[in-house]
Amino acid sequence: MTAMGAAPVPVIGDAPQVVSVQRGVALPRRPEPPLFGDFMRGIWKENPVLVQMLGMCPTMAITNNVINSLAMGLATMFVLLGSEFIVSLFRHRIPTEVRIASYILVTATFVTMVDLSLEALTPGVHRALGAFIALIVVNCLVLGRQESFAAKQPVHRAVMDALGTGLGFTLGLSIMGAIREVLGNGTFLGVQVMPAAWEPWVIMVLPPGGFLTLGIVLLTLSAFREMRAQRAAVRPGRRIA
Amino acid sequence: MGDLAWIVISSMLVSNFTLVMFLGLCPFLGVTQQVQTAFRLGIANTFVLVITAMSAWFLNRYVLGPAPFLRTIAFIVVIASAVQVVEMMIRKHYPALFRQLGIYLPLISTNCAILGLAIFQSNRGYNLIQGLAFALGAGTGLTLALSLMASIRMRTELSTVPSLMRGMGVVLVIASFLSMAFMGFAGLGAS
Amino acid sequence: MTTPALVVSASPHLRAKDTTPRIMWTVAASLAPIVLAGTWFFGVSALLVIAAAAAGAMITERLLGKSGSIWDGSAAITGVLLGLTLPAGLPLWMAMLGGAFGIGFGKMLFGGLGQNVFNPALIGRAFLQASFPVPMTTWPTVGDAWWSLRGDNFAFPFTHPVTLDGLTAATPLGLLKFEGQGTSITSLLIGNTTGSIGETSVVLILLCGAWLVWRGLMNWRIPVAIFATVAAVSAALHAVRPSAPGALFMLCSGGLALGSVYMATDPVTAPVTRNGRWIFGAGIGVLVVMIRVWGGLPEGVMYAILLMNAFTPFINKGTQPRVFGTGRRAPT
Amino acid sequence: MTHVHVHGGGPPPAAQEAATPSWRLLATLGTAGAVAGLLVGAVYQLTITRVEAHRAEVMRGAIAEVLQEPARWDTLYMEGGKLVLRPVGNPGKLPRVFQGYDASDRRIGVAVLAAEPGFTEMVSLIFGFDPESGRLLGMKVLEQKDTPGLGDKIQKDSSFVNQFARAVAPLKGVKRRTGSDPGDVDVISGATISSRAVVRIINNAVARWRPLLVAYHGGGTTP
Amino acid sequence: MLEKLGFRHGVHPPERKELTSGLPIRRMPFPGEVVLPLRQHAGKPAVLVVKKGDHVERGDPVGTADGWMSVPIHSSAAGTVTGVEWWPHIDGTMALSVRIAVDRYALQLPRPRLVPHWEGLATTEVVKAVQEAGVVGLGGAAFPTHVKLVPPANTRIETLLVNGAECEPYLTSDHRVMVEYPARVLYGVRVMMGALGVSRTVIGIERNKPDAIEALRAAIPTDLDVSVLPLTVKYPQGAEKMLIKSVTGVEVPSGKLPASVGVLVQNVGSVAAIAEVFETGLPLIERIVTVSGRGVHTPANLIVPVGTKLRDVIEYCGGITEDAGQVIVGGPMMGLAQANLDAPVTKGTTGIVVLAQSEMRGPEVYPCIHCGRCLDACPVFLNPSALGEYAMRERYEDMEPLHLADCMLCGSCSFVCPSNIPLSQLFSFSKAGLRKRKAAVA
Amino acid sequence: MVLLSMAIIGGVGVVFASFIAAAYMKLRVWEDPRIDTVAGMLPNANCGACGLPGCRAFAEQTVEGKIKPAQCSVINAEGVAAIAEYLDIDAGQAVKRVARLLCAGGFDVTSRPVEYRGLRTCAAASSVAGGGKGCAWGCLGLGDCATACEFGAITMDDAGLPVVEPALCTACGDCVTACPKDLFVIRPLEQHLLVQCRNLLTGDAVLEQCEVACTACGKCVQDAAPGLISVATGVAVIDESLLSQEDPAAIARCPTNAIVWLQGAQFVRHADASRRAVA
Ligand SMILES: Cc1cc2nc3c(=O)[nH]c(=O)nc-3n(C[C@H](O)[C@H](O)[C@H](O)COP(=O)(O)O)c2cc1C
Ligand SMILES: Cc1cc2nc3c(=O)[nH]c(=O)nc-3n(C[C@H](O)[C@H](O)[C@H](O)COP(=O)(O)O)c2cc1C
Ligand SMILES: Cc1cc2nc3c(=O)[nH]c(=O)nc-3n(C[C@H](O)[C@H](O)[C@H](O)COP(=O)(O)O)c2cc1C
Ligand SMILES: Cc1cc2nc3c(=O)[nH]c(=O)nc-3n(C[C@H](O)[C@H](O)[C@H](O)CO)c2cc1C
Ligand code: SF4
Ligand code: SF4
Ligand code: SF4
Ligand code: SF4
Ligand code: FES
Repeated sequence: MTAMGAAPVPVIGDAPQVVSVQRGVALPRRPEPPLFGDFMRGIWKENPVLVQMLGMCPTMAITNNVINSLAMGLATMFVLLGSEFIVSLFRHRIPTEVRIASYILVTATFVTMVDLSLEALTPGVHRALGAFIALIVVNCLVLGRQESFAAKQPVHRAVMDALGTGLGFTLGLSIMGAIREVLGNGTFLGVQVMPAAWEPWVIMVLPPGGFLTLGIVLLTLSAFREMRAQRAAVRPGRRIA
Repeated sequence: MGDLAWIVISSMLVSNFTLVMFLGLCPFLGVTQQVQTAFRLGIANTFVLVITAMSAWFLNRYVLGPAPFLRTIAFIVVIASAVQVVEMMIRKHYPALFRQLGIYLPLISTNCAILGLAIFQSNRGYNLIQGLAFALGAGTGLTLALSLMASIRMRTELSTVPSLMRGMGVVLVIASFLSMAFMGFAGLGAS
Repeated sequence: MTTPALVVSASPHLRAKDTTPRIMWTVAASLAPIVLAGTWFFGVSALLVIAAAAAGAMITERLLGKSGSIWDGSAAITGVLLGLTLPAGLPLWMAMLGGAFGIGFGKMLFGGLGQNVFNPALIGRAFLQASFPVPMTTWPTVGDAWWSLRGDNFAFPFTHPVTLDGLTAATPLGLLKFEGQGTSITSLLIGNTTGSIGETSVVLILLCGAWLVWRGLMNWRIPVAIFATVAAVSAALHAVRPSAPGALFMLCSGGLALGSVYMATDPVTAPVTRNGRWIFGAGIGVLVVMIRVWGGLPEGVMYAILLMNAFTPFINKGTQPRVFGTGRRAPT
Repeated sequence: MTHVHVHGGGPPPAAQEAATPSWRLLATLGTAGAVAGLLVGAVYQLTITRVEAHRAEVMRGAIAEVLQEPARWDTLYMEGGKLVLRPVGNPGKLPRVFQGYDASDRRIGVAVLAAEPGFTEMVSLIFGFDPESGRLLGMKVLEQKDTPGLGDKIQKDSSFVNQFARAVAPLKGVKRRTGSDPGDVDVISGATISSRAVVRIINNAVARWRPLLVAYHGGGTTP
Repeated sequence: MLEKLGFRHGVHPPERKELTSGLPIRRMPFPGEVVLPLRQHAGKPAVLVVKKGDHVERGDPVGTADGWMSVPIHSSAAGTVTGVEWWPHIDGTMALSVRIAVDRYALQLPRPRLVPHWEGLATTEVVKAVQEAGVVGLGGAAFPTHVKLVPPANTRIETLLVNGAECEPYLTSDHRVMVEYPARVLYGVRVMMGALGVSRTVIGIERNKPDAIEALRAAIPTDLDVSVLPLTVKYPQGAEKMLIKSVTGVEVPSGKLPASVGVLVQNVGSVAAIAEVFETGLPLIERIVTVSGRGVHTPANLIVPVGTKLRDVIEYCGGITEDAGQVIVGGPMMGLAQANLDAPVTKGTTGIVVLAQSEMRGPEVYPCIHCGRCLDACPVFLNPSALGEYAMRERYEDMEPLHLADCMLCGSCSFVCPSNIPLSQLFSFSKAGLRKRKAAVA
Repeated sequence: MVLLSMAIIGGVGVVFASFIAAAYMKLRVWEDPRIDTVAGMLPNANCGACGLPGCRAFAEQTVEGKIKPAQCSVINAEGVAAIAEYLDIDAGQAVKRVARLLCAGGFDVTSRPVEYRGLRTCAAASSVAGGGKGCAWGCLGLGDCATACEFGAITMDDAGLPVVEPALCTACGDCVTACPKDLFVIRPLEQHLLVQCRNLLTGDAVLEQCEVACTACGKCVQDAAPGLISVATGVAVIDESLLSQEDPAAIARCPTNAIVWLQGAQFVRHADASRRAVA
């Protein structure tokens, strides 16, 4: 292991591969998946927010309304796209010793570009996102995709992956943003959607509300999965007489 | 002195990096199964934060004066490289320490808390001492949050909850409760 | 001799009298005087709010809990205690939501009775406090007839309550913090001061607690540790800086009495070891004074207890009893 | 942990892999850095004018608001313990205030920037006041992170903000103003702390700048 | 001695000794069949020496000791061996047992034998006589007594502690022994003191047995340093380590034997059994058993031949009542519930308690509410609450550092637990599970 | 400005690249990177069935050539092939072994004279009067083994017996340790003869407890190759060293179906089915 080379990207959450390993179906040698698969995977099956739980900081910090979530999602997608493209393009040229430093450099360049452009184009949104634009550099998602995908795949696949993952990220953020904005403010995209007498749940736009919202979303999803799994198969396990 | 105390208290409790500012959440959610690991990660993180505070101060002071928009790039490259070099040094010269802390270094050399610290420190124009106080406060707060989370998760490990509740959902709800509890520190020292 | 239908089970084959439901229901019953006093001071509104919180808690327990778990009585305690920490004029829908949140997220999600890390009643309250801060800090005055209503209990679910400004007042702690005004200790002891329903009569709460301690159903170390630390720390502060409130005021004001006697003692969320309980109580005491004196908020009992709840697993590990025949403590 | 993709795993290294020559490391990072600098610099050049214009516009609007639409203003810098119009050193780093004039070039007051902790994080604001009488002209919160729905009322609640267009420093935050003390400011119920923070920030700034301003005007000439 | 005498923690279960404490010991008639498991004691089972069809006299060996940590088993009645079979044992397993059809017309007199006169014997010969008589601890654990008479190298026994605490509810067999045979107990003490070379003996008796205290005090010979110490009535006062703490104020170090603090503890019944060896020459073939509980018609203190089936003993006591729910061998705190009443009384059987259904623990179990009562009950200061949570999830390895090994399964914790958690049961199988896992790893 | 920023970032890059280069030259600790890759390709179940302390140890030994990929009992054939291909080595061979239950006494064929009241786990029940089951040796049916099996290979069937799915079983031995009655053994999948009973009672005594118990009647001893089976202890025992001589004929006359001829899983609709499969 090179010292920083294999910076393990913490894959957390109910990582699906663990389950497959437990069933003894170890690491299938998949055939080259179609490009469309690269794209779709990031959107649902390996959704960065809802499944892989990467890039949690922006997910919590800026999703108190939908606009910010969308903006952050798209900004991240742009950075992903740019940096996966570059990393994939130069994947055979970068010496391992400075691999991470180079990746970060690439990412940081795109981030700064986005940062500056946002400030010029939509100062309001830029202000709302604050430091978290700059923090895209260290979003575990970006580094993770570079390491585990772009560094090993040809350019066209890396691009599809970036698009899918970016879109998935945006989707996840927007779901959070929508829930938090509607409950916490009574509005959606700034438009009042709840009745005027609606008492907003301030907690939703506070820090605890961020954790709580994602918690509830994840619980709902796993309840859903559980239900489906139960319907699909008789689970092995203890039979309580 | 009062100023330094406020920086420490504020970054540790009032604006706890993890629970209030939302920085460094990936390790907070991902590496808190064991108290010992979480604690070590927190210590390693504090260590990197201190390196960061120094690097950021150095860069702001001597390099980035004419082009502050290069902050993000410069910070991150310098921090990442510095951590890499330090990690290799520890690995070579203090293998025991490396086994305890070093293995976490790559994991955190590039997380949000680190860069966040550098950016906030620059935005607020802290000098070196203030920056170090900020780093120590933030690091302690991070360690606290990580360890608390881990100890609570170890307790919930023992519970007989349905499998549905064993995923990350519960962890996030716990985080939410911790964050609620930390709201009690709001305004501490400000009034 | 015919062999009867024998049952085999593990030893010991005898057990002590107290059972968990019995403990829970006795504690719940001991809250009755406090509920009545609240009603006396704040009118039927108080009773309605408590009932709504209890209903929210118990319905949720019924829906999400194991069958029959509602009869163990813990949800009833949670509901009533939550109700006691609310302002009497709170819309009933909020009280009910708080109860449901406290039980649903604060307890059932962790696996139900005994497995929760945070005090469910306080989780419910913290949720309400953060969600609806204005209604949660709008305190009706004491003094009207006990059959009158306060505030806007009947606000339609999920809508704004309408508050009539003239009928609200600041709590003794709020008065002190934001207005620099004190309140007489006698009023605090009797309880005819503004505040949440159950944080009024210190004397009554202490009496009820003492009865439970005497029955052996409640731990006395935690409240004693809290009172002692709060008294010591605030007396010291007062000595250094006379503008800080004195020990007696600190002890008698706000939710300290109810919180120490009924909430910090929740066995589930407090440490299980004796030394742990001292530490836990002392921690709460220090945090309460810290938040009240230096913090932004006038009152910190709820946050102090929740914070120490978070430390409980740690404290438990650190205070394992010394095992017989060993010189030192068992390692964690 | 990481999902290892078997495809493209590459041939196994025979033995200890030879380290990449250092010039390659230097070249890689150096080139990458230069290219990155190029890109970022270019984007910066492209955007800077708009960004600066926008920043200036925001500042202009804020000053105009808190000085009640002055005709023009001067920027005064604090250098060497006193205020000067044209500093000797680099003005970029000096603390400053904005001296406003009305159409007939009379001084109407100064706008001052100030920041201190609020309920959670720093509250930064700008306010205008007349150094002679101490009367406030206006206040605008530029940045705050206090609780949405509560603390953020110091920025959004107009009845709170409007009080700062007439009160006289030193201010005092009170609940339900009754008397007619010109220094009294009604705090927002539910956000007492944030409100009081505003009051405190203004009082501190006034205390800091007022003597300097009085000295400046007393000693200097009014154009 | 500055330290307060007594041990900390412990519980107060209802005593219910009044059912039998006033009833004199009676001899039960011989049953039609006795079944003698070869495994009745701690250590190695005895080695079979009879075969089907053999005739045995009362007191003849059916099994001999298999080495040092073992004792022989003797026939408790004259009769014919009808088989050697796997037979239900009171511990719930099956054990290889010798079935003997009792000769209905035999006089049941033992073969005439030489009664060793202990005073002329060397210590080793006393020990040998005790082993050959098959004497084991009658306090419950059935630990071979001769092993205890030879203290481990580099330890010295200074005090002989006779355990007359009998802290288990219902049981009164030791009580009756002390009231009725004080001289025999003291003769046994004399033998042991001689064999061990100790100068001091303390007989510890719970205060709820004033007649026993009186009787023993009255019988103490002047030439021996023997004292009777009344003890607080508290469970488990009779547990070895607690008793030593109560009497000497010293805690036996964790994982060590009492000998490490210079003490040897022996149950009064065992002491009396040693006396019998040197009085009558008879091996251990019968013992005193309390039959009690609301589920049995006529409670009694009986001398029962070892090997008598539980069914026969209970039937002799009038059988069990309509509402009987559980038959327990031993006391209700540590005793074992029986599934099969064909299991025989063994040397370690102190009592048979038949509980009425109304007395039984209910089946409903609640989660641990962390009330801490178990911590305040555990006499060895463990944290049963934490141990129980690990045990429930089968995390035995995590229990080891919490001193699982020090748990003596006394059941105090389960007794007080308001949630009715079977803590001591959890610990008993956790110990087994841990042992097994360690073996699997090794 | 553009040039300045190129200079700054380029400069920073060069400076730190030289730091890293210097550090690499002085401080590098080399480790075969293939170990990481192989460790990543292993299932990371850390079950220990291979006899090594964990998957990483297995990876190290595989790279060093001390152990063959196929000796991991969890990984599937594709995974083995992948590792073998990656390292360009022989995949090796492993005898597939599975857990077998030495009891066939489900609820339907055994007696339960008393009620056990308490925790519903085998470990707990077995510590109380044998758990209330008539047969003191037999399976309690409370599924500790199913809980212990991390691979989900064990399902409790309708009769309360654990059924091991050979495809999922990795022979890790967790069930062997978990069963308080010691009823599991690890056997090669290709061993067909199995006596599904451990009850040492003989003759009619055993039939009172269980209908499918081994009565030690000795018929299988006569029908099998000499010495393969013996009933001296009260239950039929198969001599594993003579397994090459096993033959389905041995089970033909068993009066209780206690001895079976297995092909794949146990309890494929109970003993009858396996008998039929042979016939
Ligand atoms: C979740 C929460 C957020 C709060 N946010 C603020 C805030 O942003 N600004 C503030 O001054 N007080 C805030 N508070 C403090 C309380 O509202 C405090 O009681 C109030 O400032 C003083 O009450 P009063 O004005 O009704 O007397 C907050 C309290 C809570 C529980
Ligand atoms: C392995 C083992 C060895 C023992 N060795 C001795 C010994 O050498 N001397 C002795 O006096 N007691 C010895 N004992 C007996 C114990 O001290 C104790 O008296 C016996 O286990 C019965 O204890 P109980 O009835 O309290 O459960 C030993 C016990 C065990 C389990
Ligand atoms: C919880 C517990 C309670 C016990 N209670 C008694 C008792 O009341 N009387 C007694 O003689 N032995 C009791 N014992 C057994 C003693 O610890 C000890 O083994 C015995 O006195 C040694 O004497 P023995 O070898 O002659 O049986 C108890 C053991 C335990 C673990
Ligand atoms: C002395 C005592 C105090 C209690 N205090 C609380 C409390 O403050 N809040 C609460 O929700 N439940 C309380 N309970 C009930 C119960 O322990 C609580 O609901 C558990 O946290 C549920 O797992 C208490 C119970 C007892 C016996
Ligand atoms: S059974 Fe074990 S843990 Fe429970 S009280 Fe007795 S010694 Fe303590
Ligand atoms: S007595 Fe029971 S409920 Fe109380 S702490 Fe112990 S195990 Fe838990
Ligand atoms: S095989 Fe063993 S562990 Fe499995 S159910 Fe039967 S008794 Fe229990
Ligand atoms: S636990 Fe038993 S059944 Fe499961 S995989 Fe391991 S050996 Fe096979
Ligand atoms: S630490 Fe992963 S996004 Fe912040």
